[in-house]
Amino acid sequence: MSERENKTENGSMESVGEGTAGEEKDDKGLGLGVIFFIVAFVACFLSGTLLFPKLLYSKKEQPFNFDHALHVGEAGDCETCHSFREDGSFTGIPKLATCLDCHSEEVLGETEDEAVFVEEYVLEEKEVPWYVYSRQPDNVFFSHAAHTQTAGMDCVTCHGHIGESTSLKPYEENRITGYSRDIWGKNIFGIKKNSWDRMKMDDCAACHKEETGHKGYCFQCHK
Amino acid sequence: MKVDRRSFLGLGLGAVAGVAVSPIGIKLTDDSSIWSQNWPWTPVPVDGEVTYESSVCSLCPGSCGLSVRKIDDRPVKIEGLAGHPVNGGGACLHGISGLQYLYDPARVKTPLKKNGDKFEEISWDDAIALVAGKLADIRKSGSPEKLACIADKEQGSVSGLFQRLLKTFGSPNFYTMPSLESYLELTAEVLHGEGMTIGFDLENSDFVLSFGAGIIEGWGSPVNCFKANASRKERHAKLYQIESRLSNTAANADKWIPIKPGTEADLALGLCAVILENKLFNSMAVANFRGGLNKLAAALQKNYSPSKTAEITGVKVSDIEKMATLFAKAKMPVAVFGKGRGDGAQSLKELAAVHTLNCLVGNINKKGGAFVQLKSDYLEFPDESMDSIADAGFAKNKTGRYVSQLIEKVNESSKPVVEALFVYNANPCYSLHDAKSVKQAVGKVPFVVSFSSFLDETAKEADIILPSHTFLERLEDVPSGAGLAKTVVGLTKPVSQPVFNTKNPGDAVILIAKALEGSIAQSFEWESYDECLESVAGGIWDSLSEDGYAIISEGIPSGFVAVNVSYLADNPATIQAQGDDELILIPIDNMRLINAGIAASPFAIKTVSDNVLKGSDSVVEINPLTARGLKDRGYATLTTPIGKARVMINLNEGMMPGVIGMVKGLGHTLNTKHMSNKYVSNKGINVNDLIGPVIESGSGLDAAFGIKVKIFKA
Amino acid sequence: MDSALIPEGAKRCSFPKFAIGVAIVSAVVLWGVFAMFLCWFKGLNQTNMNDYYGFALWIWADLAVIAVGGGAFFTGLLRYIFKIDELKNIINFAVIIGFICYSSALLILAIDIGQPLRGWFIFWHANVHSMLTEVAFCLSAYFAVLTIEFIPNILENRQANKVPFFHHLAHNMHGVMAVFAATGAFLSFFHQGSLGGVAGVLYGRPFAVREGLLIWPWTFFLFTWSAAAFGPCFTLLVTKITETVTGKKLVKDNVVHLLAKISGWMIVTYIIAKIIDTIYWAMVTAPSLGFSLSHFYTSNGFYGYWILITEIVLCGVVPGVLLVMKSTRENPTLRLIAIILGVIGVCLNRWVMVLQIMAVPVMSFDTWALYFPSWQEIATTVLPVAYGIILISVAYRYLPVFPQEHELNYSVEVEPVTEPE
Amino acid sequence: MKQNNNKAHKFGMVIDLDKCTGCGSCMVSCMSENNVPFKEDESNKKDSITWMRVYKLTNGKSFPDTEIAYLPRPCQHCGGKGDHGHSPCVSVCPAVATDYGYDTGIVSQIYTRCFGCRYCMGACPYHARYFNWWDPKWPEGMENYLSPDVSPRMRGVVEKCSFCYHRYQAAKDTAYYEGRDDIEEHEYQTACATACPAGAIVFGDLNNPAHQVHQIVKPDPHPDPRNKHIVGKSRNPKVFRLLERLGTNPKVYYLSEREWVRKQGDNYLDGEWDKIKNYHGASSHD
Repeated sequence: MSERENKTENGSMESVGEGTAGEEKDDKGLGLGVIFFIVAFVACFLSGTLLFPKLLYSKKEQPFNFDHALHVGEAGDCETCHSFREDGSFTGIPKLATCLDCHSEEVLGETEDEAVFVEEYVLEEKEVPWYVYSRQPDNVFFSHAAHTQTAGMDCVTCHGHIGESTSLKPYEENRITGYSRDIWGKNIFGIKKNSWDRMKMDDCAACHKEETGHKGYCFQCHK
Repeated sequence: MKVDRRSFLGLGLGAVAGVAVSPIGIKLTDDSSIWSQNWPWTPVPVDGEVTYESSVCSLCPGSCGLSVRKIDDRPVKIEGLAGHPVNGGGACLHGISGLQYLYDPARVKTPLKKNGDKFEEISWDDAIALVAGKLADIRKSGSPEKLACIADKEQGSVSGLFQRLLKTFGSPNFYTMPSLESYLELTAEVLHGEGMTIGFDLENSDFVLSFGAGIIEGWGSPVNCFKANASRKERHAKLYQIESRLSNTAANADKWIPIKPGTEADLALGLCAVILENKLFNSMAVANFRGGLNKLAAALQKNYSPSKTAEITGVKVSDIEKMATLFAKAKMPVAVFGKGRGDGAQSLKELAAVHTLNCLVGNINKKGGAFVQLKSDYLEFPDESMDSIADAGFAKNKTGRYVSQLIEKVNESSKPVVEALFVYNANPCYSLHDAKSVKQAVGKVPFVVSFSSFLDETAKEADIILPSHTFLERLEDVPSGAGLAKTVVGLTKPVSQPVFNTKNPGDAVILIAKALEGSIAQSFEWESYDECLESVAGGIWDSLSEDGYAIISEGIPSGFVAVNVSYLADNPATIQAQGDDELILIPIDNMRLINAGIAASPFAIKTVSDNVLKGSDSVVEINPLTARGLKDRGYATLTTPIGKARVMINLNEGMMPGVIGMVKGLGHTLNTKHMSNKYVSNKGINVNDLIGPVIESGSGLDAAFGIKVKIFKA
Repeated sequence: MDSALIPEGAKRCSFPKFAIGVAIVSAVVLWGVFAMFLCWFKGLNQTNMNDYYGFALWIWADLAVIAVGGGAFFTGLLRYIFKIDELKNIINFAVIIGFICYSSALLILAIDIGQPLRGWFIFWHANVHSMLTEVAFCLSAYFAVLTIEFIPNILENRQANKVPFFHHLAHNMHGVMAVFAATGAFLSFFHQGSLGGVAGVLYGRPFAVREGLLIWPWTFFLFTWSAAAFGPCFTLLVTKITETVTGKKLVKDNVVHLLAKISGWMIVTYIIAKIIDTIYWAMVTAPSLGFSLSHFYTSNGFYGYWILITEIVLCGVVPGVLLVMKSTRENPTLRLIAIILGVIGVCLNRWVMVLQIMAVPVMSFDTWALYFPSWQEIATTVLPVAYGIILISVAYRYLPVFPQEHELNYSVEVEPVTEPE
Repeated sequence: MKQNNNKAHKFGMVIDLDKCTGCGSCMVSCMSENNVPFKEDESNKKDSITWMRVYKLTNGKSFPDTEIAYLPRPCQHCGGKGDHGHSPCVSVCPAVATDYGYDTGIVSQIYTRCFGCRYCMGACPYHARYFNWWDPKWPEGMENYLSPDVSPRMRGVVEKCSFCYHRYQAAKDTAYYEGRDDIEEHEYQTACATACPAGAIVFGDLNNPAHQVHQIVKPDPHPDPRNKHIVGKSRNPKVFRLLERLGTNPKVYYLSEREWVRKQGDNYLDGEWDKIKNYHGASSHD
């Protein structure tokens, strides 16, 4: 940007006022000011968009890898492991006991991960401390039965194609809230393309609004 | 180009604008609020599978069935068990708050040994060895009777094991704390003969004449009584409550008859007099009376004419006559005794006089009346093997008939009357009258072993504490008693893994017995308490383990019941309160507090009215007429012959003039240097620090219903 | 030392003297800030509020400062919309007082809420039915307007004004100030009113509830009217205090008389409306709910009929009459008494409409609830006062707040401006 | 009607004050069920969180004519004027942290939405709302009994009785799972109702004639002709609601044979009670 252009631009800005331009010295300063403005703006915007998420989230590795695709292949569906209890409540992440329905103290497959599983958890009788991508705050009540049994939704709508994955992605924990990045969504602006890209209350409400005509009363989903 | 102020301005504005359109602002705003919604120091309860387990409550003699909701292995809520023969759903606040006892960090977490004025943690093995060693020494010295035990009750297998240990050790000195059940048995013994007990068919009676029995204050089996009381209206049954204070029972009754404290026996006899005089009695029943009915009648005519009774009791002549008539003419009347909860001091004269009313109208073993039957004995312990020391020791006389007499003897004697004392499920240093002198007596005993789960007032005096599981961690048979019309034995089950390093007290006794070796060990050949229970409860074990309870007797007992009125015919004297002041202090039973050994839970304390407890002050009830210069919610000093206390005043029209009421169950001092129990400790005053025992001649019972008191503005 | 910043031709006390004064008041501010942090980090258990007194001293302080800050919008309205030109001589100061009051109100609200980090929910998750939502929106918007109104005055500082951009900006802002004044008046009408509505809509509280027009209970209008009426009293009072402290006459009598007269008429009309409202409430509204007037004023240790009489007669009718009558209005002592009574009156009204509402038992078996604030509450309530003193001192020292100052104090003596040290 | 459920419930309660013994079971059951915290001194009842609070009433007479009664007070779950769902508290909450469930008639409280302005507490004449002045703290280890069905509250927010809504959620969960449309009366009962040893608390759907509450209360479906704000007045002469005249339309009803107890349910001018005590809104509709 030439000094001349700067001057005109500043002149036009000034003309909002009384139309009298300031002294030459001031104009230059203002021109430089604009440059500084733009540089600072771009720098801050980019660091806010690219650097900030890196600082905000800490990456954590799962205890060992889990091959969903393999297990779905063996078990046939999601519900075998992620099952309902008799009272209609949902078990969520299976407990060790559920794994032991198929697994035993002997390794079934060939992966190193299974070896870890057997050695560190099965033999030690310890629950696997999975990080749960979809973990919601304590104040949320979510009825899986209402969604999958009554409304006939499938798992993918909210959880995506995790069942087809062969490895677990790293868990990115929000350092402030302690929740997974998947709740806010991978996109730091919160923009979503698929229904499973974000798991905030607004996403629930939007779907409820669309499907039932009302976003629902507080207690429908809170406790 | 010169970098000047404006450049910096541009830089600053650019940075602000850049940050503003970047997601930082919105994300941080959102995240900080999410952080505040999930503060790391606010607990998040872990979710899991919901299951329910049934058990039985043993916090009080009520023996209610409980349903415990668990999340995975973690009990989270206690509720009444629907369909249980005692409570049939519903539960009292103490049972519901049971988990606060279970998880209480102020529990005794491991065996403790007193060293100077401090407790030290020791292992179970060391603790048992220590106790056994001490006992062996006593036995060796040739006076095994100097081992005494104070327990809460006689019934049940754990109490049975304690009794068995004492017997095989060679001591007759097994004592129980006063309880409604003990008074029922005593009354039955005096009027009907030994080995009997009494129950009241409140749920069917159409006229309940209650001599201060706190039917909805926790008397008897509380929830059962609540239910019987609640159904009264539908059954068109009446409740007359005779009491100096407008208790909740009095307020809920059809009629409240205020009476001078301590004259309930006189009123009962006055009513007997009217019934006898007007021939309102059941002549069939009376025909079988023994022990001098005519003598009794004559004495009553002389001493308890309606006008004389009115003078003594403060009840109007017309009310006396009306009550006697209503009672005698009701289809299914029943008179109940046991002031308050019935576990405080009582006089035998009163117990007998009230029950004589039942006998006179012939409602013994009739629907809606009083059920008199043999004490249930469902446990079958194998015969003890007794060595010569045991035989000789056990044959000796008990040191005193009741625990209060034992305490008196210990305090009076300069030589140790008791060498070792076991205390199980009892807190005499808190719940007996003149608690300070009780504490002194316990302090004089060279070796005290407490089996308490909590560091209560008595446990603090102990040399060794062998901490017990709470009722939620152990297996135990829980027989109902407490005036229930039916006899039910419930089974307490461990609904939780032991939270601390505690044991079932039954196991502790078995271990001690085994360590004592010889004939004592031979009498305790079970591997564990659980095995012992299964074998001694043989007859009902299947029912216990399958249903969670066994009904021993239900419905109207059959058979003839003899009545002997000789005790009353001898015209025993009525107890007078200690002291010479004008006003009288009486203890009040409050459902939201516990008067037995343990303190009420934090939840229960929370529900207590600020007209009962304010900060750390006890509030006393006093009629405005009696209060003179005292202001509502002002402070006053109470002085009785045995103690002094600063209290807050509650002007209460429900209190009889001349009487001051103070609640029982406050004033626990559970704090120690190392363990604070601030939620339930140091709250108010223990009324037993202000009231001293008054022993009724003849019966030997502590029958102090109150004490004379002075009150001044503080 | 700081002479370059002091308005040209104005005499100010020496900098050390000023600094000492500010330091003393700052100590009070620090005390308040300490209490504020206690409340933020330890929670509202630092207060003596309880479940009966969910609204207490702070909300009263909020309502009171907003009421007395009402001088800003009302003077602005008169100056810019009704073109009462004399008021230009006091408008700057009115705006500064308003700015102090409103910033204080927002600060107190930020302390008062239990979860300050979620305070923004009131905007993001707004409930349109809630009077408090209306308050929050209008309050924040009006605070923005006040800031805009305050900016030109700041830019008129001798040094700032040397920057041409600021000079022009200030000038141009003055030009469009009428727009902001109108916006401010509109916003003020709603937030003053909705603050009144806060109490009036509480149909569970017979002491508070009022009938009204459409969705607005009568208290809505009464609050707006009373803020407009008593706000100028406060402006005049603070002006008087400033004049006393500085020992200078800063605003001409004709301006003061005019504002006092307008205030007087506003008070008179307000108090008539208030009396009618009170009578209707006492005779119709409350009895229809089963309450007689005596229920609200007897059988407790503090709230008696005296408070009703003080508020309406002593601090309402009396100042109204004093300010309306020319003779009393132009008597400096009586005028001062009137404006003081007026300020007390409006504060008392806000007290009654916050604290007495909480104190009165509604369930027949409930009891009166009385409360005394904790030191933390008092400190945080004193904080804005101290902050206000500092801001006024600084503004007076460095900004040309009073256009007539020069004319009234220096024009006669032809004395060169002496640089203080 | 604003709602997404074709069958609207109206859950309510009727409490028999003649059966109530003031024993406190309901209070403790509520605290235990709903993770209500406790603190060292709870004797200042003005800052003691008790979703269910039992008040003691007296007839004001002197000895020996004095009488007492107990009145348990949960959240009244007001329907608001005309029963339109604008409860006193709901209409004032600036952040929709409390709303009226038109499908159940239950007034919610969302602790995480609440930012602690306490306006709702000022609006509630029943003092049913409580503020967390302190951080909730459980003695070490006692947090083990906390129930996952109700989220513990943080400092700085308001809480209140929810009619044990989580039990409705659980019952609905089961119903969904079993493919049922709706739940049975016994499937959804509050913790206080199940705990009451005297059976004084009856809970159910006021809109369902098969439910016990409906049968006891016999709610008048029409607005009270004397005050159009009042809807659902009981046609049982022994039944009353607290502060009914304010038009809050509570869903908690009380039952008592005793006239002095019924009279204390509301405020009356001198002599007014005798004129209206026999008015039960029934004659005009039956």
